[in-house]
Amino acid sequence: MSEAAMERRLHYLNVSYGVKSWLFTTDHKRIAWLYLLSITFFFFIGGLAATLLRLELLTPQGDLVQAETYNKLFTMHGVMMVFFFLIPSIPAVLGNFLIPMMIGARDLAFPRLNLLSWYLYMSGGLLTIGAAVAGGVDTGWTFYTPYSSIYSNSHVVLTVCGIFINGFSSILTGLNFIVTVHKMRAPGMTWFRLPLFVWSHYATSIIFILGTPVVAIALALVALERIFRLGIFDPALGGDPILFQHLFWFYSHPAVYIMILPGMGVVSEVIACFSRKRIFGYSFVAFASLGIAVLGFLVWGHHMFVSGQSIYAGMIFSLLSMLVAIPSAIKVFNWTATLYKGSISLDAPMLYALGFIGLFTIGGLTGIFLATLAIDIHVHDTYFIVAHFHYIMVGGAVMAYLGGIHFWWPKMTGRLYPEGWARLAAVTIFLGFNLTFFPQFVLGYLGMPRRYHAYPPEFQVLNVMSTAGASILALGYLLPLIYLIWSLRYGRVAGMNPWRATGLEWQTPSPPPTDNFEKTPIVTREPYDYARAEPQSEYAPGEVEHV
Amino acid sequence: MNAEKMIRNYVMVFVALLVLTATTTAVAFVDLGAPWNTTLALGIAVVKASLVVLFFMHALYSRPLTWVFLGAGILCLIILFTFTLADYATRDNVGAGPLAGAPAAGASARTSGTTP
Amino acid sequence: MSKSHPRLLHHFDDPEQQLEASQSGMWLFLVTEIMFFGGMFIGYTVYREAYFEVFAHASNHLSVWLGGINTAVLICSSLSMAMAVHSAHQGQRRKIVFYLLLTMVLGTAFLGIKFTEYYHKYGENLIPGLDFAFKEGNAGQAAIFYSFYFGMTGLHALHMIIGLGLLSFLAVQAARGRFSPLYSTPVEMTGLYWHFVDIVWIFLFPLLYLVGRH
Amino acid sequence: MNLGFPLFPDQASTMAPRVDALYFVLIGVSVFFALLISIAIVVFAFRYRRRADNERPPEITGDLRLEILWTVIPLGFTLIMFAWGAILYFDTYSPPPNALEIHVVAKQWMWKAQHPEGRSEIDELHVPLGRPIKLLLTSQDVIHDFFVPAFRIKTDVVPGRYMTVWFEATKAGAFRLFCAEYCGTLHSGMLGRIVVMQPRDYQNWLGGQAGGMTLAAAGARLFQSLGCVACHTEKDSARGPSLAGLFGKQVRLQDGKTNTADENYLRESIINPQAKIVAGYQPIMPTFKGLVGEEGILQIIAYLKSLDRQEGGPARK
Repeated sequence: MSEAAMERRLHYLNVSYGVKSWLFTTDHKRIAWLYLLSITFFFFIGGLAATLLRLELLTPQGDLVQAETYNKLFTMHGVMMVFFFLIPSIPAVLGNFLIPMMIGARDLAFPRLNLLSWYLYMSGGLLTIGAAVAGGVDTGWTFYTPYSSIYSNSHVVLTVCGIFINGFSSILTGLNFIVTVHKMRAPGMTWFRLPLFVWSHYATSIIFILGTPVVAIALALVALERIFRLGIFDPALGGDPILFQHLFWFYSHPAVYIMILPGMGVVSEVIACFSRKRIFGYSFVAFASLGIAVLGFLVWGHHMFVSGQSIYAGMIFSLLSMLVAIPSAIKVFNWTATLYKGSISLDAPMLYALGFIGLFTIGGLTGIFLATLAIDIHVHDTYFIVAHFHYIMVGGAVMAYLGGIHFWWPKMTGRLYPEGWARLAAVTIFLGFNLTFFPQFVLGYLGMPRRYHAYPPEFQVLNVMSTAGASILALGYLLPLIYLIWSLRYGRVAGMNPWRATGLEWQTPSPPPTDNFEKTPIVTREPYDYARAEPQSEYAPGEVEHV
Repeated sequence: MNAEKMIRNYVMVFVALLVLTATTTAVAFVDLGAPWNTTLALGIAVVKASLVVLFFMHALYSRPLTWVFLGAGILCLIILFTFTLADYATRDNVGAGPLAGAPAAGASARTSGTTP
Repeated sequence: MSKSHPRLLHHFDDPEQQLEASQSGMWLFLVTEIMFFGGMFIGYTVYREAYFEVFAHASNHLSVWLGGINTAVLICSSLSMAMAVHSAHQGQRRKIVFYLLLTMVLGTAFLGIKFTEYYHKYGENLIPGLDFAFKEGNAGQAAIFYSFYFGMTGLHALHMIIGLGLLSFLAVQAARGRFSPLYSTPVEMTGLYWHFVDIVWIFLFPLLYLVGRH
Repeated sequence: MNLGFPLFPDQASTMAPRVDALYFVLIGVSVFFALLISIAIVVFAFRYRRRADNERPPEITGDLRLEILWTVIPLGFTLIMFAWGAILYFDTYSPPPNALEIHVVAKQWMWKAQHPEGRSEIDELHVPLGRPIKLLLTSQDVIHDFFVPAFRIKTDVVPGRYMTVWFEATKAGAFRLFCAEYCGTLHSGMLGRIVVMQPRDYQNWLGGQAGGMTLAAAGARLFQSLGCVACHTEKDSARGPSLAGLFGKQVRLQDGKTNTADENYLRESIINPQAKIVAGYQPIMPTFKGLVGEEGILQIIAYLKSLDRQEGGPARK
């Protein structure tokens, strides 16, 4: 398919032009693009804050920034990355774009709500950035009371409003996904023919729906307490600060599964495609996603082992936290088993996926350290925890996000990215990441606490290694930004199915028409049946082989 | 289900709700020992709520999917309640009754106008 | 049901799918509301357990009469809402408008009673943060009770106001004959929302008003 | 080999070797699983690399035996870790009865420690070697966290209540104390030192502060000056309940519940007397909130505990 042919054929990008066609679109694919651009913007703001943090930690004394500014920087890094990048990234960009196509639908169930959720996301984000510009907030992304509600004199209420509004954006996305998967599957698309990408987003949406409102209330109570001097969490008036931690972590632990489950969905798709083999134990991987979402709600107390929570409650939460690690282990073993006797080609998405499995395994195993009560006493609120969740978030979620962007880039833009540069970027990110965060495990067990802008001199060498790694990682992240934008103009034209994958989204031209399919496909075969299907890489537009 | 039957159901549920409201208010003035008053009040509230859900919101004759969603919500609420209260019930000194450890700091001058 | 239904949206195949999607969407939204109010209920329950005596004294300041009447008003509004949905299914235009207006009147009555209660509390200096004065026990803990009282009933009243907004929009639509047996989804959805707000009050009334009344 | 910077913290308390043993077992098992997965990935990626474009890999859909295997083995391993961790956790937060009790008050960005013999110090804590030390911690403002890496102990210090943790130092010397819960601007400046001394040196150090009143004596003085003695006269006609020998006993309250008279109960009864009223007494005690600081309350509690140890204490009915 030549470039001119692609230009002449009508698809969702050239069907209309102009700002109004973007700002008032209800097409799930265009909304995915709106999210992609805004998420990249928030990611680089969070990344800027991270760079300043790492530079400050080069020296034991706090000499680059004052303590006050450092506290605002790590809070900004936390809030931006957690609420405005990690939680929405894969669901809002790849989920929005792909779920309707993967199940053979023309759009999500509630397109207008989908657009509203982007506007809520943007208004929440801009409000939070406004708070940062106005002076920032210095409570940490966890907003623990009574510091956040009484003693902090920074813009807590403004930031809390930003996050509160942003919460409704993820609630609406979750609601949209669940109803779409239940009600709008193409004929023949039974639950066990759904791609695992859809399963993981269904599990994520359960957490969106059940968890987000509780943190909205917790943060609203903090804002009320700050404005009207109430005593809800103020111990001097009889309030209990530990109650805030319960309400906060009730959502915020399932939120870390919101961040990782979509990544697992991307990895399942990429592993199957680039080893040309069915996923090993499809139903186990699918139910593992649901298992993680459900068990994720039972374990929040492991954030509070040393916080004054009762010893017995701590033991219950520790036991349940061990159980929640099992579904993740099942997934890792099934992915590895999928590689067995496959026909593996190490394209960039595959490099990201294999990197994900390695780093997520280390992240998951160190999670068991933290679920073990005695070890958590020593490592709670130290750099061991920082390393653990960065292995899951950056090693897992961000690697999977980049893998997914590369894997579906031809479908979203009709263009192929430069393979050589992409593989270089993936390797750079993998190496930079390990150099940044592995020393932090050692620092953590040595006892260096989190959120310290000055530290004892004996920790300096490990911190310098970590900062060196951070600079490589930052370089690694800039590469995709450059060559992906470059590929929009100069990338080779991708056909309908450049990777010869089996999903429904690869059975329609790329970039796809506004209604995704000429006529709704009828699904007759199991997912990922690479062995039998010989999917055509080239279709004459308009003629869809019954999958 | 024809129209008359539906309306009859509505009115019956309506009357039941009013009666239950009256009873829960009346019973509140009778001392039934510490835990029973609250349990009874909550029990009546649950009955009233299920009446509204089943008849007014047509949950009774709607698809099983509605029950799955409602069940998930209620189960998640129960998880929130049981684990949080489990912490408060067993906190600090064991055997000293519920919420022994909960802080009981007295009034403070910060609440403007409070007379200690 | 013919395929070319007047209100069928392009991404749905048939009206049943569209209706079921709206219903599932609404029920899911109500589940998020359950968790939204749930966060406040657990906070209130924890403190009520911890400071039962002070909460009982503080709760005795609330008038059971006004609370009881409000509950009855809300139950009547639930009935009239159910009738509105019922007549929307039947497509009887005048009845829909009548019942919608009746529900709005009852809703406004509820808010009226609510704000008179708030005004009484203002008179008795029982609003935390606004020269709060509480004699029969620990003022700090009583401030927590009243924070939750105003927080929960305030959030509930906000949901009532949103509900009244929806109802007025529907009343206008109904008057223009927009709803028919083929298409009455908005009325049904608003009905579900309204009944949910009533259920929240069904739990709020005993938990806030009937604390230790003996 | 000495790299010039440490890679592993000191082991300076009885708990440290036990926690480190669990840590190393966990590391061993984790390294095994991590290597198993990464080697498998590398080997499979190389061995089954795509040689021809139209290769047709066999259609393997799954294997129940393997699934059960890699569910049961991780479950077994994690449950063992849970049990072992829970035992150590329970020990860390259950101080032995004969422990030397030291009161610690955390305030925005400093630590204040008070020894029962009356000596108090700031951002430093001198303790004898080889003796269990029980810390009773509270905070005056936000949540802080008492963290001594060398002892492997950590506990949040929550305002409005007492937290307890204990340790027994096994190495003399000075060890770093951190605040591990974010508490504001100078959170990273809230450092301290735990100085472990031979018991003899500790006694000399204690005696060093001339004329220092013991905690209990300071408490007795406060008990008089605040007028507590007016009601708590230990006589039957007294308006306040008898306090001699009260610490640690069960107290029957007006609403029928019983409550252990521990530090939290005593502190609560001073700050908010209305909360728990002893059976048979009127709720007439005013609150002393604002009239006496955290240190004062600790002194009064120490005094009430000393009443308990006096054999010849006034006769109690």
